[in-house]
Amino acid sequence: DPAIIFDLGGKFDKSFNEAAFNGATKWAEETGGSFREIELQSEAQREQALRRFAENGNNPIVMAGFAFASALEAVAPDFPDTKFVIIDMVVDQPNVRSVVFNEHEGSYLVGVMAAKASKTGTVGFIGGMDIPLISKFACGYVQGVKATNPDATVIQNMTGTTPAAWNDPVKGGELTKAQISQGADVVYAAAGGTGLGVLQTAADEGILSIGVDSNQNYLHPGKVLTSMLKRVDVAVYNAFKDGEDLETGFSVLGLANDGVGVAMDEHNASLVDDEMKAAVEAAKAGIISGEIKVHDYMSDESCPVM
Amino acid sequence: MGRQETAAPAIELRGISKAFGPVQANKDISIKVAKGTIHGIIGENGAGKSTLMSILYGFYKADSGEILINGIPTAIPDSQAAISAGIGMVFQHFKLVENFTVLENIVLGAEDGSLLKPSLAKARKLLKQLSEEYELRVDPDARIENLSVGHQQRVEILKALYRKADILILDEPTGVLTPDEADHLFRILKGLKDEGKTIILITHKLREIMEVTDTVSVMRRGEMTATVKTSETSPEDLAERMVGRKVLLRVDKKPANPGRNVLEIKNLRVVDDKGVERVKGIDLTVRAGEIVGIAGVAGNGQSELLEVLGGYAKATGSVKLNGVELDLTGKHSDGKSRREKGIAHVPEDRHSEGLILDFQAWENVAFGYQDDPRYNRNAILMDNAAILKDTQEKMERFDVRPPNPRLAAKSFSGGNQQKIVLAREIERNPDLLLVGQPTRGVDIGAIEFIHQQIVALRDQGKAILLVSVELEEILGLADRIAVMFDGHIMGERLPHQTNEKELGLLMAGVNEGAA
Amino acid sequence: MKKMPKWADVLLIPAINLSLAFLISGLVIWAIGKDPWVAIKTMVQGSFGDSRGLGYTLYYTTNFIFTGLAVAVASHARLFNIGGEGQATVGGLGVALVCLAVPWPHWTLALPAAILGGALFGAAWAAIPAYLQAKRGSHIVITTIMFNFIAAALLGYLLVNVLKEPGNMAAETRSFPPGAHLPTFHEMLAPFGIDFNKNAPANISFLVALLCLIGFYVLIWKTRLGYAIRAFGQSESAAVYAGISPVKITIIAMLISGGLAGLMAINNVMGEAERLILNSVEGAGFIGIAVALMGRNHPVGVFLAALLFGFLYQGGAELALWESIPRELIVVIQGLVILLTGALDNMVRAPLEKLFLSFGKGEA
Amino acid sequence: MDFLTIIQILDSTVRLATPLLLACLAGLFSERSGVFDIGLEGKMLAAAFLSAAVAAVTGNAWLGLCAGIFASVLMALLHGLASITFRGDQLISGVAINFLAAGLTVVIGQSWFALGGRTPSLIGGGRFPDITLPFADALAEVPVIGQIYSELISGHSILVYVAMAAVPLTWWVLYRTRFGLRLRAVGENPGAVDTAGISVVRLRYTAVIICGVLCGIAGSYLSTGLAAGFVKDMTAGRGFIALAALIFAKWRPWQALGACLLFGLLEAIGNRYQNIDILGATLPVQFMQALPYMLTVVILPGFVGKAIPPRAGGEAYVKER
Ligand SMILES: Nc1ncnc2c1ncn2[C@@H]1O[C@H](COP(=O)(O)OP(=O)(O)OP(=O)(O)O)[C@@H](O)[C@H]1O
Ligand SMILES: Nc1ncnc2c1ncn2[C@@H]1O[C@H](COP(=O)(O)OP(=O)(O)OP(=O)(O)O)[C@@H](O)[C@H]1O
Ligand SMILES: [Mg+2]
Ligand SMILES: [Mg+2]
Repeated sequence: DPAIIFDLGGKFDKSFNEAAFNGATKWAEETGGSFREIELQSEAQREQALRRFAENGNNPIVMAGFAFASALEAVAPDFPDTKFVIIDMVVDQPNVRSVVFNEHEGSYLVGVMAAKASKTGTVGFIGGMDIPLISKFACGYVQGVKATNPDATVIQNMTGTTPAAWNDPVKGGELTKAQISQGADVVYAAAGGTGLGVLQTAADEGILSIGVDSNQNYLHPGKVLTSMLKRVDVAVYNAFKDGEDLETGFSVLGLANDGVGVAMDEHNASLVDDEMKAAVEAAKAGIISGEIKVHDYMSDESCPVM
Repeated sequence: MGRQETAAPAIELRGISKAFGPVQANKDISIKVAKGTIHGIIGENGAGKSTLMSILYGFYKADSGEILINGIPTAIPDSQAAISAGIGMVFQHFKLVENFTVLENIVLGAEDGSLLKPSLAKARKLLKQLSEEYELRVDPDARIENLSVGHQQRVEILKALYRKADILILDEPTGVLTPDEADHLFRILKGLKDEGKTIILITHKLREIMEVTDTVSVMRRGEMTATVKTSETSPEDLAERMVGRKVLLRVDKKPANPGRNVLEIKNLRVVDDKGVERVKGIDLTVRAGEIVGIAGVAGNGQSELLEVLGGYAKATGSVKLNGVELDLTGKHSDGKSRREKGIAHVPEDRHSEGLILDFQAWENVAFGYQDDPRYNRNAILMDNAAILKDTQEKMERFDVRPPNPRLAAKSFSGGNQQKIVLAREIERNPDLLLVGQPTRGVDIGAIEFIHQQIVALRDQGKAILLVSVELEEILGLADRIAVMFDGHIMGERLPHQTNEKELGLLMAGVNEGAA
Repeated sequence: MKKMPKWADVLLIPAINLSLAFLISGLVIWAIGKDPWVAIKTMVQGSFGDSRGLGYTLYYTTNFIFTGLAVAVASHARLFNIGGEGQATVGGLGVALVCLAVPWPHWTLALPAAILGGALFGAAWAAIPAYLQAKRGSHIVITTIMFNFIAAALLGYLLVNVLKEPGNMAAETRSFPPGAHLPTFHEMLAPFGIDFNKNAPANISFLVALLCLIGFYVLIWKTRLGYAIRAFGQSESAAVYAGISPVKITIIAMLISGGLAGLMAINNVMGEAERLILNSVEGAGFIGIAVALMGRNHPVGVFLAALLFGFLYQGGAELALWESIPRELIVVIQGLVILLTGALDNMVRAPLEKLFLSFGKGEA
Repeated sequence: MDFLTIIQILDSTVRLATPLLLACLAGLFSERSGVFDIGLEGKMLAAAFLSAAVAAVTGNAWLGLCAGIFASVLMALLHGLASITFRGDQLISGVAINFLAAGLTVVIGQSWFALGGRTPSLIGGGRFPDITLPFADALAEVPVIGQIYSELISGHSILVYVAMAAVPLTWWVLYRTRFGLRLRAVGENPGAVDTAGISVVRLRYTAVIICGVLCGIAGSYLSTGLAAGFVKDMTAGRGFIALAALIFAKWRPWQALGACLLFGLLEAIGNRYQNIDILGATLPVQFMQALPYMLTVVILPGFVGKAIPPRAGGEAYVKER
């Protein structure tokens, strides 16, 4: 059987881990297969869980989160016949598939939409903790906004300094209110469970919000402008489907192969007019063709527009 | 044989027994107390007096036995029941809320309704009436923590009277009172008795028993050994019944033979942390081979004086020990450095200063001397075996019961706790011994012993400064008496040339002979 | 006239309490539709059944010994240090800086240096709350809570902006040099012909923790300093009488406490992760409170309580791994264990004491 | 900084301070009676969960509130059982309650809603709406006073007003009623209360239950007032901050209000100004987020001085050993 390991946030974080879980579930439902899973509780369990699953004969083993890198570096060589899939990070081992997402590209697109939708010219970004991954989201977003409306202001906030920052919807709500009072009328949340508070408050206060990772449009129909999709579910689904003889190596999921994108569905149809759609499509085409270069924060750990 | 016999006693206890875990505190105790009398109870520390009274007051539940109030069997499962049965009790350790006002303490539990205001107003009125009726004056709005112990005790009595108590129990009420305050208390008690109230009085002081009680019971090791009419007994007789052997009630000592000046105090002033000047420029000398007693009502600067000499309060002025100036700024001195200089200190309050109640006896014997090389193996490790051995020896010499160095200090009775402190300080062979309230709450058997030890130290040529609120103790023990009042020394007297009356006046700030 | 025998006090009662806790836990497991018997077997097997499980159990135990002792030292001075979390975080920083600063040739050199680094940083983080408590009367509970938050912020800033390797997605330092690698139980026991699992994270820090337990015992009950700490903790007024300075003892006790919490980093940062990561303490500072309280601030008790929590952590992981039991259930079990062995102790003790007393009387 | 910004920050302060204030007053009742409580966090969490769960199922916030209070009181009774009846260690019991709440909310939530311990998002009557006070809209245009009234005072959930009203009420109960007198007394000297013929056990249980009720409101406010549903661990340490505020306030109601508003204000400012440029250098976001805590540490010794807890606090009342 395949196995999946969720990161410390837990599999129901409404975004990243949950997307991974959905991919696995989808596979199980389609194939009738079963899989093993574990939600980590401590750092030391990363390596432990990897080894235990590998020894148990689970193959392939998918892990959701960049934090697994060093554990995997240590474990992979010991199980040459087991295939591992790591998401969000590159681990250079023969039996590892590394899946990374171009979150900056997707974030650029939602930035474009935010700038189009904003009437005040001020939009917001709310992250969980200040870690590089979140900066990657933020940087792409700002680029998209500025490319669309160079005069726009982007207010950025982080929720906290401890992991509690990913599960504090109340604080998310307050940050949203603070941004609203500074003029923001579209807010992009990349903050796990905290984001739920952001979306809620935005809906309450009558402004638009943007979800992340999974499609969160349905949470507040007509009030969530869109969601920046990060198809972790696809990555997991593919890995499970490929089974024991999945191809290893480096795999980038970006706009080009629908690994990231913006969610368009019935819940936000009323918010997206044709002009906005066109702008998004244009930006998307430009990025895929290489005409538009979205700077990846991770490449040099800086953001030219911030 | 007629009427008097048939009138039911106010209180009758039948076969009361009570055990605390393995300790049998009361064994099959029966006693009758006639209405309108003052009944004394005496007994050694730990004899079970407080336990018995606490049972009567519903604080503890007896394991077996029966209580009759005015001849009617009454169940007293809790203090509420005791209060409704007309019983009031003043505990040995007061049961007052320290940061409440007098009024609040009095109405607590006896409020009239769920709002405080009417209760307080009513209590204020009644209090005024009561305090006039019984000479129990206290400021109803004062906070308990700012009151002297004597006043706190009045509050306790007022509490009982406010609840219309007909039977009043007082557990060691005079342990903390000055003679004046004690006399005042006894006047009140007699007044109450004349009104037909019944009073039970626990005390270690035979003088008080002889003075105020009508009958007296003696307890020993949880049993009631005798009940006699006070008029038919004597202090010596009671002491013997209590302790089980003959007790010397007077301090037996030779005249002093003072030598050089050990302690010289000049113009000593102490300001406490609230900025109040507590000692206002005193001069005093203590010579080798003499006991200087400081008499005075508690709170007149004696405690501060001891603290300064003991090294843990700041002062100005000059203090010389054996001619060498001591540091009074607190910068270069503490309790430890004073001990190293040869000042031993038996503090006034053994519970909050002299002992660590949860420490075992041997740990308490090292207390304050933890840096003594004899108690240490090297710079880091203590020599616990040596301390244990030393403690064992000390306990035998000082007759501490039980002589078990591994017992926690809190498990010893007050007298034995005091012996541990004394053994620790006296056996240091200090040049100067400071002693505060050496026999507070201690039974007479132990008092005799403690006094002997202090005198013996004097006879070795040591200087002793004794602070006590017990005039009797000061008169019996000291070779010279200084009386403190309001931070001043009102005068010095020699014991054989003065009396309680003169000292009492000095303690009240009246200096007749001063002119 | 005998009290309860000592064995009943230290063994029987905790055993009954623990059984009760597991009984209730079993009911909870049963209620969510799993087999409690299988669950307990999985837990025990997974944490003590083989050297791998044991290695993990002892790894967690090591963390909890350090933080438990940290809380216990402060408790003896009647200071409630809930800042173990922050002190261990900053201790991790100290260990990481030491390990990264020098290309260590061998762990025998790196470990003492790291011990020093961790302890010093941890102690430094406790120093300000200690000073404020001793000199200004600021309540240590508030200040240490605040310092937990501040430590998290500090570490977050340093890892993201200063210590992180460029290009790394994770906010973590680079790996420590090989010379700073601590021998694991596998490496330590191999010379004796014992084949301990190669991958279990238990390492030589466990022995350091054991030494700390012994050191703690000696410190508290055999040294002058320990005597002064206990005396001060029992009664401040008495301590002053004896010439023990409250300011000095408060600060020293908190420094030792913070140092012990900081020492934890040699296990989780140096021994396991071999790099500094965000949130590496993972609540061990708070578990330390439970460990110290349940261990009655005595090293033997702390050890047993730490072992118990090590078991719960490792057994819980196994449960999650093989029984698909949600990890929060493990938290519930931990809560039940703390409640029954720690707070509801008298529920079992009082009737048992009576029982023994009546036996004693029967014999007498 | 313009006037409106100040109002908005204060408005945020009020919202952030409310759960702290309720939990702080809860702790005040418990600790004034001599029962220390570091389980405020757990009680709030339990209440946040059950109130959101019931509100989600019934669509009625008031039923949710009742359920939240019920959950919190249940936890409080457990604390009482351990620390009053069985005279256990109050700190351990509090720690245990925090663990139990953190675990049980998710375990029960998962088996109930299968949303990973989350409750469904609350809609409509499942949440406490913000109340617009009379004339608020009309006065909104009046400068200063009108703005303060309509922006700051009006427009909060009913529970905010409940919390604010709880302050004078607590003061009144504590200092003006028989119950308050006894409550204060039992935390200072249970022996005095006992010998005055009052049951220490009953009194302390009452206090602990009141603590449960207030924590219940605090938790319900979090999940049904501020947020719209429960997310695991959503109290995010607020119970501990409330405890700090309680010590800060030296266990007094008005000061508790002050302390909670201060903590709320510091957090609101930290939220509003996360990236401040000072002399060309940008202060890191972590600095701004730690600022409330650093300020607390600075303010504490400067203005508050020594906090003396209720004298009998933390210890079980034992008269026979
Ligand atoms: N609450 C208690 N728990 C356990 N043992 C107790 C308790 N109170 C008293 N004892 C024990 O019961 C015995 C009788 O104590 P009690 O206080 O009645 O003595 P006492 O006669 O009042 O002594 P003292 O003269 O010192 O006041 C002692 O051995 C004491 O150790
Ligand atoms: N709760 C208790 N547990 C165990 N022993 C107790 C308890 N209360 C009192 N005792 C013991 O009972 C005896 C008498 O206690 P009591 O309270 O009358 O104090 P005491 O010995 O008279 O001392 P003092 O008068 O100096 O306060 C002592 O041995 C004391 O240690
Ligand atoms: Mg007594
Ligand atoms: Mg006594």
